[in-house]
Amino acid sequence: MSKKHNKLEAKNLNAYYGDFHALKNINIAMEEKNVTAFIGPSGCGKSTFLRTLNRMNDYIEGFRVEGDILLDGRDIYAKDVRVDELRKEVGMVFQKPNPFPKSIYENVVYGLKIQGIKKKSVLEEAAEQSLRQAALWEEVKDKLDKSALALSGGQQQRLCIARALAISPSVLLMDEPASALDPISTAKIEELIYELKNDYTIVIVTHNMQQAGRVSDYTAFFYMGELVEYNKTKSMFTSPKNERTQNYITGRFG
Amino acid sequence: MSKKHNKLEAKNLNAYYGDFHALKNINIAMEEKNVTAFIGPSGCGKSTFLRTLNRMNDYIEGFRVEGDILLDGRDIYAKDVRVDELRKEVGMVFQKPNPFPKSIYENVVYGLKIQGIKKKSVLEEAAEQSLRQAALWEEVKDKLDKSALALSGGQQQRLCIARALAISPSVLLMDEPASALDPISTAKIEELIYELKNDYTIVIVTHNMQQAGRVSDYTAFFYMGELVEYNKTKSMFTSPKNERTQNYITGRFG
Amino acid sequence: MTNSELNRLKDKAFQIFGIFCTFIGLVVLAIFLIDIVMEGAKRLDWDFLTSLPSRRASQAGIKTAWVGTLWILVLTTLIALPLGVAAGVYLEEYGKKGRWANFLEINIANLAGVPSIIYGLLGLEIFVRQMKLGSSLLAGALTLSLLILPIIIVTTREAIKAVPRSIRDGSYALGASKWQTVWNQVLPASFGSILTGIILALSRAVGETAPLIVIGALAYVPFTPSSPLDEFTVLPIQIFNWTSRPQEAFLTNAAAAIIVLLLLTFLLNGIAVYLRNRQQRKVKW
Amino acid sequence: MRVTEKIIEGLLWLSALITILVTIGIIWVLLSESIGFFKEVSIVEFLTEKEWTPLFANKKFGIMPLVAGTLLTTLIAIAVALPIGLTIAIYLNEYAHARMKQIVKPMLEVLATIPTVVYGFFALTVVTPFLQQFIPGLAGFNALSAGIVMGIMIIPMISSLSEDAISSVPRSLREAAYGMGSTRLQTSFGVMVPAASSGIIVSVILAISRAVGETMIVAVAAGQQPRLTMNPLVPIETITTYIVQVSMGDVPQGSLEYKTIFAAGITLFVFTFALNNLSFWIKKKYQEKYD
Amino acid sequence: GGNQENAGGSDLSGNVQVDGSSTVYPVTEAVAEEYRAEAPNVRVTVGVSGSGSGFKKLVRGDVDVANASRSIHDDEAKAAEQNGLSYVELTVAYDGLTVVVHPENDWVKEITVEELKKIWEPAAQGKITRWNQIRPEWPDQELHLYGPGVESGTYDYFTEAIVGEARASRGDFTASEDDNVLVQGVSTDKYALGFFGLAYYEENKSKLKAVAVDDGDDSNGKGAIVASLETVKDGSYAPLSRPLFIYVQSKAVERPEVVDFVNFYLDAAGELAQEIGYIPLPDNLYDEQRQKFEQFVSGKGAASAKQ
Ligand SMILES: Nc1ncnc2c1ncn2[C@@H]1O[C@H](COP(=O)(O)OP(=O)(O)OP(=O)(O)O)[C@@H](O)[C@H]1O
Ligand SMILES: Nc1ncnc2c1ncn2[C@@H]1O[C@H](COP(=O)(O)OP(=O)(O)OP(=O)(O)O)[C@@H](O)[C@H]1O
Ligand SMILES: [Mg+2]
Ligand SMILES: [Mg+2]
Repeated sequence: MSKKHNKLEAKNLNAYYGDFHALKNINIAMEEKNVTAFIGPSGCGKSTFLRTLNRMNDYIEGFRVEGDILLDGRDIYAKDVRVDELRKEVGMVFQKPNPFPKSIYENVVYGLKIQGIKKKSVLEEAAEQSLRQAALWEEVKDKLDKSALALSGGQQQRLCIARALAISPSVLLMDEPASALDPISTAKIEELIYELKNDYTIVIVTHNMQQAGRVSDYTAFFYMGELVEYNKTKSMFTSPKNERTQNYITGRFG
Repeated sequence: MSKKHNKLEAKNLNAYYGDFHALKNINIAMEEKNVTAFIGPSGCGKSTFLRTLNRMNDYIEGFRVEGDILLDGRDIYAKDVRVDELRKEVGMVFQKPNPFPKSIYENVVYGLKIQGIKKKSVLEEAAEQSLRQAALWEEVKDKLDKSALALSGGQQQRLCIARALAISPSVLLMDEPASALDPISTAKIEELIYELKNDYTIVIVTHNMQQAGRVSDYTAFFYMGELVEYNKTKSMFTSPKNERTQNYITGRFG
Repeated sequence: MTNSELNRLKDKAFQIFGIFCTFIGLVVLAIFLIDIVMEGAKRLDWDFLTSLPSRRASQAGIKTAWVGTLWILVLTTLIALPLGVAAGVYLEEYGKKGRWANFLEINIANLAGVPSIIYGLLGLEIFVRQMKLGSSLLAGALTLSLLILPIIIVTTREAIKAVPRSIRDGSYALGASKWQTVWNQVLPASFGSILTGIILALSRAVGETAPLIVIGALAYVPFTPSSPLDEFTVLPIQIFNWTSRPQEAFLTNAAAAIIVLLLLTFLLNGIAVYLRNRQQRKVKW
Repeated sequence: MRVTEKIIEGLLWLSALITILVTIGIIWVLLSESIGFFKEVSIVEFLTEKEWTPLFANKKFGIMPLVAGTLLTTLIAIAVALPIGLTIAIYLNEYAHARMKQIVKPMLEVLATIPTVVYGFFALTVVTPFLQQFIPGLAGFNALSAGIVMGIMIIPMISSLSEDAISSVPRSLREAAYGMGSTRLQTSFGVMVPAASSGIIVSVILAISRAVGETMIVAVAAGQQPRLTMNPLVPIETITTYIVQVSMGDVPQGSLEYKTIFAAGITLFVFTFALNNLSFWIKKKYQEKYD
Repeated sequence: GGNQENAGGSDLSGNVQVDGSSTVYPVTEAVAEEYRAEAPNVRVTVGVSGSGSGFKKLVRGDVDVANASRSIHDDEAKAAEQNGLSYVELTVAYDGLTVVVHPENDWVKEITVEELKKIWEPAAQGKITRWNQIRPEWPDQELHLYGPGVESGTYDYFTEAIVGEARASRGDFTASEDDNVLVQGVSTDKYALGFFGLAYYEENKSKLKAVAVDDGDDSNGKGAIVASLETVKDGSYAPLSRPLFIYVQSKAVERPEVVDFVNFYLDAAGELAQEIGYIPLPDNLYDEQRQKFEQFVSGKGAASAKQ
């Protein structure tokens, strides 16, 4: 395999909620078109880190970041970066499916509409394409104008993925995207991630070691705000270097 | 070891939330002074079953049970059974620590007070004893009148256990009692369970296979409302009989 | 990327408009307050608070009015609080489903929107005439109690709803009965919010004029009431009375009385806000 | 133990029952007096006659002028309060700092606690003269000033209740919108407001029914001239004003004139009853949409 | 006998309940306030529920004294009879109705009753809408009318006196039972014409202009006459001055504190009425009222005491 370039990099990253030091000196580089999994016990800072990657924490009162996060080598916290542009580049999928209370179609084209795209043919095409990518097209093509809230949880989550894909990001952040779903839906999402990594750089937070093992190329283990270990998933699961990593993945805690 | 008698038994148990068939023909017998773990993927009915064991589901609109649950051979759903008496016999600890927003002391003696016990000496003695049993006494003995909400999560959970012990139940039901806790607190709770099984019959729901392996004598694996396999924990983890059990405990799904 | 720039521009424009609207609201408020304080502050002194009403503006005071208002506050609380909380508890904890509960709920929602003047007509017929209470404190307090009852019920329900299931589960699991759970856990845990609601409801009752006029409380009462069956006057009525006098000096009196009334409502609202904040800080579920 | 439980439940039930008794009481009081009225005046006349002069020698009993006055002032009030209140709600929710929201919201709520008599005089002595500088045809008493001031009074109802509604839209929706690159404005109007629409509509309806029931402002500032018009520049009379005037006036009780206030009262009740029912059903219908 | 004119009743105690007209209210309030110094233990409360309500309560015996700006109606009187009550009507002061215009109105100096009738009668509605329709030399401008609420005794009286039939008037005028609101209206409207109680004019002389009224009857003063203390008192301001009454019922006068209060009332009313902007009766008329009341108390008057 040819060496892939670093899509996302964090350099000496520290993050605080008020006085609380949530991320401690994180250094990590994630390659493009790979899946990186963040694992670690609850409260260790996985979500916090994930959300600093598209500045979703900007709106949290008292939250601040030190150090750099580079997307394709550009600091995303630089003054001249427009958050809305950044987020079009770095899409996000959340733990609980959160479709807008609108029709399926409106959900998918939302991102394009707010960019000012109005042409129906463009929108429709984009909708179909991203629903196909999210492996949802066949299930919903006949009811695009039905409320998205009427879908099952697993379908809703795939809709949220389709919605994120519609604005053609290059990075996809996913915060425990399957933890609220049943086993069958979970399997579908995992399959989907596997498909998507051909085109997207994916970062996924998961509580489920097995899931991390199944879907990711690289795994980062966080513990109390620190990045304890970061390695190819296979190496990490078979021969963790750090004792805490070992304890965690063998289920001694968490 | 002498043969222990069956503390709790379910016979042809079916449970429904409205039209939804949540538990399908469950037959199981749990021995006294043992720890039984319920495992299975999310939504398989673990909690539902656990809560039918002390009729906590009574208050859920549309919920109904068919079949029998026997506590020491007596049907707990019989007409003449008083729910409050039953619950004094069968204590319960929940996933998220749920101390009452009162002092530590008030939390522990609550169960006794509502039984009408007012004598201070009795209450105080009971409080100390159950806090000791829950391995919390040393940490809180100087601040019994402080709010229970000021305790850490792990301490709160042990307080909830102490609270349940104070009314001297013979069975303790625990629904993922450590899933919201940090690793250190989790270890403490597991230790505690190990201690308590000398005196109590314990049923614990857990998502964490390793935890089930560590604390339980028997394990029951549920899948989509069915009890797929029930066996000594050791045998189950080393040689599961059912393929789905095997898949689950090796992390193929869930 | 002009589209994106346009969007940001609109965003900024709306922000400015938002500031403007908020500002308008606050400015109007400031105008009111300044206007009233300028007019009334000069009249506001100890004598004003301790004097009886009089035909001479310079001698007239609001003793009977504020004492009457306090009486009304206390009586209304005594009547409306137990009733409202009990009804709220019933709806939220007991009769939750079914047609009957649904009916009760619609009914309360409706009562909450019935204009206060209609409560006045109700009070006039039922309390003043049928129960022969006359234009007494009790009749006034009963009328206002009915007026704020729906508000108390609704806030009680909201407050109770905010108590997490886990607290109830914890109590039930220890063998507590329903009422024991409500009394020992649910009500204490929600009492702060309930109180907030009640205080806000009371601050509404304190400012009501129309229903009291309808039940005949517009009167010269030169003594402070000593029992609930006495006649009374309250601040808004006194204000109303003074604003309709020919002598301009009474308008100054009215303004001074309005300051007192506003201070009272601020006090009540302040307590409510304080309780609300304390509750939020204290309990994080 | 069981018996106490039952007794307590019974007591609680009784308390809830009282609310029904209140409604019955209201309907009974309004009906029993207005039945006498409708014996002498046909409902058809009541609803179709275009003049309301029950106290004049030449009596006409058409409620429409009062209804028109009520609608007109309410309409003006809402036209003022809705855009301002909603903008404030969105601004406080999406743009302002949490701290600012915490201060501004209760301050605005003070607007709703100022005695309405005060508002009335403000409308009459400040707003009307001010407006007369721009609108030459504006009468000294008019629906416009009263409506505007009423609008100011109900701003906090809309701003606070709508803000609550927007706040209670699940965080996840807001995050989804931001996550896709929305600006704050797009998030507000594209996602939050539609998602909170039921709560916002309810707040507006409550504000409307408050405006419909408001008495003192119109009594002081709008004149008392029942007039079937939608012209905001001239004096009008509302239902509530009529009730207060008559109940303070020299009309003999039991007379037909006196009974008119109950006929007017029942009209008012029907109005607010319909509005409240509407808001209740809207709330019910959309309540369970999330979680 | 209830003759306690020397105010020796300072040891009296009890309640005296008064209710009724808002017009008479200020007089009774002033009397009650002064009476406190006389008999500190007697609690006098004065309600303002309108003449109608006042009568209704009086004839049921719910109140002792009713304030009234009109005489009792027959059906109200009948109710008293049914309840076994009688009552006495006592005149306590006069109120002058003042016709006012905006101070910058330089065309109207006086107006005749005929013209007032032309303006206010029911037939005028929608027709008499401009000043020059009354007198051609007056400007061709819209006429804006202001008057007390139609449910008030003041309005009753005005229509009776001007139009000739109580409550017969046009409906398209701005009404308020709060005279301050009318003051505000007329004082900000150059083309206004309104009427209300003399007291409100006296207090707002700078903002208003009173119009002299000519009743065309020279026997009670020649030409147009402006409302004032003197002209009302001597009866020359006709027909727009009216008497204000209190009614006392027969059960109430069995209680000495009521008798004492009413006597005090008749003694003090003249001075107090003037103080608050009404017009006292000539002194001899107060004597008449006192005699009438004394007769009533001693049981001779009964319902026939009505004039
Ligand atoms: N808004 C906030 N304000 C203050 N502290 C916060 C906030 N959000 C998170 N934290 C704290 O920061 C730490 C890291 O939180 P984070 O949500 O990143 O954990 P996580 O690894 O995602 O946990 P989980 O697996 O439970 O989702 C935790 O201790 C948490 O309490
Ligand atoms: N109150 C309820 N009403 C309707 N359905 C319910 C209710 N509670 C649970 N269920 C359904 O019953 C099934 C079993 O739920 P249960 O909570 O017992 O699962 P569980 O095994 O405890 O899952 P988890 O590991 O997520 O806690 C699920 O499909 C759930 O959706
Ligand atoms: Mg997380
Ligand atoms: Mg569960």
